[in-house]
Amino acid sequence: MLFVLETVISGALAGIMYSLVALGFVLIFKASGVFNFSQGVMALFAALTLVGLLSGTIPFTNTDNPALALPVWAAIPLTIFVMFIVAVLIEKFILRHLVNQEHIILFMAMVGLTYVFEGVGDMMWGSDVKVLDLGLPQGAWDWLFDTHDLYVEKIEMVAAATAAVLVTVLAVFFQKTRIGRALRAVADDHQAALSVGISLRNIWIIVWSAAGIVALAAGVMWGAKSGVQFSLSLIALKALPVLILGGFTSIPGAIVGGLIIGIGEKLVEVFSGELIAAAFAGLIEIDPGVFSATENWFAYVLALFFLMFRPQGLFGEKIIERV
Amino acid sequence: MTTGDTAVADTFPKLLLRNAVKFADRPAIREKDLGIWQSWSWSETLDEVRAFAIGLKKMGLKHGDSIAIIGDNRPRLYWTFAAAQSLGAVPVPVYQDAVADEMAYVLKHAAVKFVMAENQEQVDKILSVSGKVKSIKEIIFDDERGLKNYGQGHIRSFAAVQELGRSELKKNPKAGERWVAEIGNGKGSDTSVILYTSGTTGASKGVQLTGERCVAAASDTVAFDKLDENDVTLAYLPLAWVGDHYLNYAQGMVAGFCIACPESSETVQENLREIGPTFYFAPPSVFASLLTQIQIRMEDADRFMQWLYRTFIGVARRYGEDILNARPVPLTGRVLYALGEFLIYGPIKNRLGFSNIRVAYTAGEAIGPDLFQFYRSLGMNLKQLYGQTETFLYVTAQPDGEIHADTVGPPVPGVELRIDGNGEVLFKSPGMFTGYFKDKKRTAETITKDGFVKTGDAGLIDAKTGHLKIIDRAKDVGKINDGTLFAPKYIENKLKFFANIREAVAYGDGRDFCTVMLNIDLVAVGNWAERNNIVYGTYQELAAHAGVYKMIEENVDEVNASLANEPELAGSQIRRFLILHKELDADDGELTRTQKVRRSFISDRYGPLVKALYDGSESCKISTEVMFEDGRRGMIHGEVKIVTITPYPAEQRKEAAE
Amino acid sequence: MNAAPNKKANGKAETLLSVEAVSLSFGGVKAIRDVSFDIKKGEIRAIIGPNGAGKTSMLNVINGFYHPQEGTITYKGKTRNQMRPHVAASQGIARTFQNVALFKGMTTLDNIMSGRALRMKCNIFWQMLYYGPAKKEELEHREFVEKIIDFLEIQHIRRIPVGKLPYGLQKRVELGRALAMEPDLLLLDEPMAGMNLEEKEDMCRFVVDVSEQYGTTIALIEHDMGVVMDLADRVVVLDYGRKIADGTPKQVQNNQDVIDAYLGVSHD
Amino acid sequence: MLYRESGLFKTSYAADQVIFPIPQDRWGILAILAIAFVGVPLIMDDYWANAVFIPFLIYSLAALGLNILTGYCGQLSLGTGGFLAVGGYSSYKLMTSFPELDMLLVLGGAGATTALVGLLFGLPCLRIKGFYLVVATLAAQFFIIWLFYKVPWFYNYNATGQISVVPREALGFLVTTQRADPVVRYLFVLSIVVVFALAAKNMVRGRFGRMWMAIRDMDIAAELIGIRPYMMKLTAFAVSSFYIGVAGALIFAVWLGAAESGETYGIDESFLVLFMIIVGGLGSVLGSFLGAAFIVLMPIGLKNLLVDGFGMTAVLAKHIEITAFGVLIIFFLIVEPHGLARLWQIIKEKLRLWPYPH
Repeated sequence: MLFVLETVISGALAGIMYSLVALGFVLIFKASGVFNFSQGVMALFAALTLVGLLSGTIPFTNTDNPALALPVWAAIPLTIFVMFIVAVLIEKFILRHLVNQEHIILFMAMVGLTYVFEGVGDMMWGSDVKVLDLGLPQGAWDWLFDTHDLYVEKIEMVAAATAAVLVTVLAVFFQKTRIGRALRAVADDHQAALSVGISLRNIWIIVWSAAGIVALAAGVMWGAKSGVQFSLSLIALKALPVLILGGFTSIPGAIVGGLIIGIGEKLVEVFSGELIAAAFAGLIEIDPGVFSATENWFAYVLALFFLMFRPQGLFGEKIIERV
Repeated sequence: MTTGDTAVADTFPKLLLRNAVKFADRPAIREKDLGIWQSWSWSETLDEVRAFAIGLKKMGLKHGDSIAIIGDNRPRLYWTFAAAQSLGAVPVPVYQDAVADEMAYVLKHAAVKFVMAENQEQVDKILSVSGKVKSIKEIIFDDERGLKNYGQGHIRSFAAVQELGRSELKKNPKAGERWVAEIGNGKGSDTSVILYTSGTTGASKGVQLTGERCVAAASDTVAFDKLDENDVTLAYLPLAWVGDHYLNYAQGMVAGFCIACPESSETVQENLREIGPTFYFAPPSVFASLLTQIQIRMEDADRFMQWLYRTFIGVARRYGEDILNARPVPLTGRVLYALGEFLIYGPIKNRLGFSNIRVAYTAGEAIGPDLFQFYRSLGMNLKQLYGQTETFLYVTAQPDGEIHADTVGPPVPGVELRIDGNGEVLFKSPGMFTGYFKDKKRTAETITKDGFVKTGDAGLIDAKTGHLKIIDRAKDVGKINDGTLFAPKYIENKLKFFANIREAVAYGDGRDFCTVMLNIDLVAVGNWAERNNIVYGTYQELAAHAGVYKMIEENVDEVNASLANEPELAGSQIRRFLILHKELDADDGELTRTQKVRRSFISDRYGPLVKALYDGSESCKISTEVMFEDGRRGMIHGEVKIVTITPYPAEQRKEAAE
Repeated sequence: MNAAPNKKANGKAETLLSVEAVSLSFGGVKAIRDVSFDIKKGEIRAIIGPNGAGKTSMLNVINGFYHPQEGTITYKGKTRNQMRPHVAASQGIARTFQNVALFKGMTTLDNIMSGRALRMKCNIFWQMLYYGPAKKEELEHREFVEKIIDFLEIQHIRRIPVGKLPYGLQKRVELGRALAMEPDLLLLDEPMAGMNLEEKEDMCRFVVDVSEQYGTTIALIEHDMGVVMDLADRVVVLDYGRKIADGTPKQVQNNQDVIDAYLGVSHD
Repeated sequence: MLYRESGLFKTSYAADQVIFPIPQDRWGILAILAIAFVGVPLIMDDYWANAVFIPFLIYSLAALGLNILTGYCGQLSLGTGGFLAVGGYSSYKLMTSFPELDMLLVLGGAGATTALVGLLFGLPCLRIKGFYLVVATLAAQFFIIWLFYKVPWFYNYNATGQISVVPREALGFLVTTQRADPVVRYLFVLSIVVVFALAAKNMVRGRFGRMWMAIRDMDIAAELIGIRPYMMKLTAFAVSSFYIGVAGALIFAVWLGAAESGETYGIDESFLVLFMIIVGGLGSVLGSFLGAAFIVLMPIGLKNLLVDGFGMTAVLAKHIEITAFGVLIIFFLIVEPHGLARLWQIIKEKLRLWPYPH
């Protein structure tokens, strides 16, 4: 039973990662109706930038100059600034040219952006696996392990805490601030947003910067745990089912969806093989090992089933078709 | 089935019987309908005509009856000609855009018994005058749309009449043979068709033409231009005009070529391009507006394309006509011209639908030399002819290789020509009419004792080429008070050769000097206005614009310069002109249905303006009643500016010529 | 195409469709409340009413797009209250939309051809060959569609993608697509909305011609009272989802409730 | 300029509805086919076959398939890689289970199998639209790859986990393995692609094409004119998957000779094919070819230029290639969202109007 609990906790913590990425999606989708497929690779790019700054990498040369290495307190704001520049560039070179285009076109542009991020990130900072050391606590949380015999990594707890803080901040931002309300308005009605007095372009820049910061958070957490490498960008694909579950426009949905998927896929990964083998025991011989690596697809299949019954997601609104 | 060859076939129905055998499966007629070119071969045409003719006979159409044909160019309307002629009845085509009253005059004068109308619009017109024209017994319509509830006994569809004929053919196997026999008995000397002239003056006259003369005339010109069954024409000219009846119906029957009917009058251009005729006729105004279109579109082209266009049009001007006339041209010229053909001329002709043209004619008005040469330089064999309804079109035509912009060519084979003392052109021709219908008096006025027809046109034979040159209507040539010759049309045409000027009316006979009233060309000037950011709402506004006046003044000045070159006419230079506040319009009676100016009518209607042209005033207020398209009447008010121009002294002729 | 029954002469034409006590609501909002009326074969029936009166919802109910909570619909003698739109289409109900619902990426010709979808049966294998039955079928239906194109006088836009056409022509194409279905009942949702005078006159002519030439029964929603008075044989008036009048144009015009509804007299 | 359409008129609907109504287009296509069937084989060797022509043709086929689903029917799919895998693995199973089977039948079987799988994963499209469908297709992609990786039956219990091609003939010609003549392999793929392209063109210009496009453009209106959206979407899934299945089989059997689910048919393949139809043109048969040519040839050209031309390292060239890919995609979407096919259309229109600008 303890093993189950451990699995759940580990799943939940992975789920929070998904949530963080999904949060970036939601922010952008809410404000611009753009499905930002590049959110995952943005996290990678942000993490690479941070690592590069920390270790004094000279962009595009693939060489480190330790003299240029920045301390953490300087590197993080600078990375945030880079993400802001990125947001400005994206608005200037992509978004403003694609206003009023069909969704599929915007989506494809985001896929294209993914490639650009990947290529540029690799060129700037090198494509080898990087270690991200922010001085975050490593190893298991001894107290839990000692008292409850539960193995939980400290970094994961930090991630959870960070996520909680980010979510709270964003929720407050959206609910309480003028800009936040404008951002919500813009998703529904561009004209209405303009009447709030913020130009559409600025709104996009703000949203993309915010998404960049969220991406940085996700990148840092994931990178600190498993190193900064290309596979980081693949969590973007995981965010999609999370969004399906949570609804494309709901921040709490993104969190809950992330948790469900994180926990679900860990449980299935760990237990399904044995359960199925047991169920069919005596009928046919099934190697429980076949049911490993189900993480690859579980999230999608779950989302698929979910879609069949509640297409608008957990927190989305029912869609009424009109003619 | 009896067949005859041309020598025997002296009526159109006989030719139809011949063609149905000789060219059985070759296309006789096409019509753009329901998205494709519906086609009928000569043998199918015969079937259609036969069924319809026998239906008509069943309904009571007899030898000598007349049947009015009203509508656009439609196969069924053409078949009506043949069907009526096969029964010895006389088809009387009527201008389809005529208003009901005009129509009533013709219908009544021709004592029409049957009417073949294209559609509901025409049927409604007939019905509205049927009270006045008691002779009408039956109305037949082609397009059934909207006529479903007109199902009374004497109004029926073409298809229903054919059905009548087909069931008769089925019931009575001899009916078909009897019909063929009836055609065989038809005499070439019977009246084949009555064409009503639109009449520049007075009421229209019914020109009677006989079968044998029509066929003879058409045979001559078919041979002249070597037309055969492989040729194609686009039948878009009004059915009631001699041009259509001659060029399409008569020549088509004689040569066995295919005539193609456009989808509607709005799609003529597009259909022309699709069909790509080999034989084509259009009045100069059409060629002029096509050229304007080309120029306007080229103005929007990018600079490279404009350069390309100008360069190769220049090449064409240098070598094109010589190449067309098979005169010696240097090799570089040939190479450049071939390149131009690939890059510019070919594509332009392709866009216009002129790619396949072997022979094209223009007539009706004088054509500007630049315009004429433009098309010829592109390699299009455009020629001029001179003709009249009374002669079944052709009097003179330019043979291949003997082309001059200012002549209309020598008499066509079989035509005798002479110019009488007062300059009027007289002729005698194989296709000549037999007289005006029910109008002995005017017939006698027109045909001289020795059998020549007075054309009413003043002309002269060019000494060098032996070609006829038409100056003006004989009765319109006058004198200015100082004794100078005044040929209004000559001056008007010179003005109209400018793209900006659409119509011109010149005054001067019996006056101290020459003046003109002008209509600007809304397309060309409108385009100019657009380029110069000049905002205007109506024709009237644009016409009164100072910039437009300035531009037109330059044009008038150029005309004066060219008149100053001609000793006889230097005295008739334009001293004053104005731009009319409305476009001259056939609906208002200012133009004939063939778009010719009705001079005397205009003088009356715009009396105050004419007066102002001569009393030295700077402007003149005028109110004019107009008729709108839907038949309502209204008034246009305006103030028209009058401009005075200094003429060139006659001695400056040499410099002006440079 | 079926022949036109001479409806004016025969006042007692049979009922094609009858709506009985239909109510429809979305969540808490009642769009239609207890409305009953009928449409007789061959007539032109107008549905009018102020904005938000539930006219479009009524059409949506008739062709199966909305399913009413209460009431029944009897069409061609069969009663139903649930029906998928494509089933309604297969039973001969066609319609046009208030905001043109054409297939924007397709040409005029293809749009109208798509109206023949129900009548084309050839399977995909023949279609891949575009030969034999598939070709024959395409050509037959093309001919039919060309007649509609000719009827609506839209030959010149045959090959133009409808997205590029002006609004008035789009409406005409949409009518063409509906006619291509050879419907027994044609529902027109504001066919003249947003048109200029000339376009309106054309459209009126087409509606009358459709009714006369093909004998199609027509139910139309229209705001322009002049048009309704000219076109319709009978008019039903809705206001706030309720039926407030039903009768000939003349009767309806003089009905006090209708006058009130149009003048905006309060409803308490 | 090259076009001369005057005098070109149709006297029947049959003539009006041919694929290439303009003679110049017909001659152009004939010339291209002549070059493809006669000219190209003259220079064909293993390099040209494996690096350029065969991948171009196979991806054209896959792009055609995806274009039917996405470009014509409007159903966005990221499962192309998975469906290619189904084609590849089912052809392997067919080839090894029935050694006598002609390759044409193997391809047919692979296509049919993939069509069935496509139908299965298309089922959710009843309720799911737009982006949501992407999830369903992603589910297909990942599930299928996982299945082929995890269930040894699919790769005949090979120790390597790979599938490797065995020599097979089509109509008596050896078309698989490296022993096969590159000319034969090329002509085999070319013939198949030509036939499938023709079939696709026939479908999209007829009844099915119209119904698919109707659903793409406005599914509600489509339903109201009697089209059953569900049926038509499923048909599109099936047909599209058939094409992709055949392409997947060709990738394995004729082009690469060996395959491993995650490597050969990964999610990247899904994106690649999607790019092809975006760059080439959604809803265009021609676009599928242009897009495939562009996406297949660009990396080769870029690599030649950067590595051989500028002496860059292969790694850097790869990164530049990836970036260029992304930039080009975005560039295309901004400048010409309808792809190369529209570009060609515009050029063609210019040539037809020449010398007029409009």
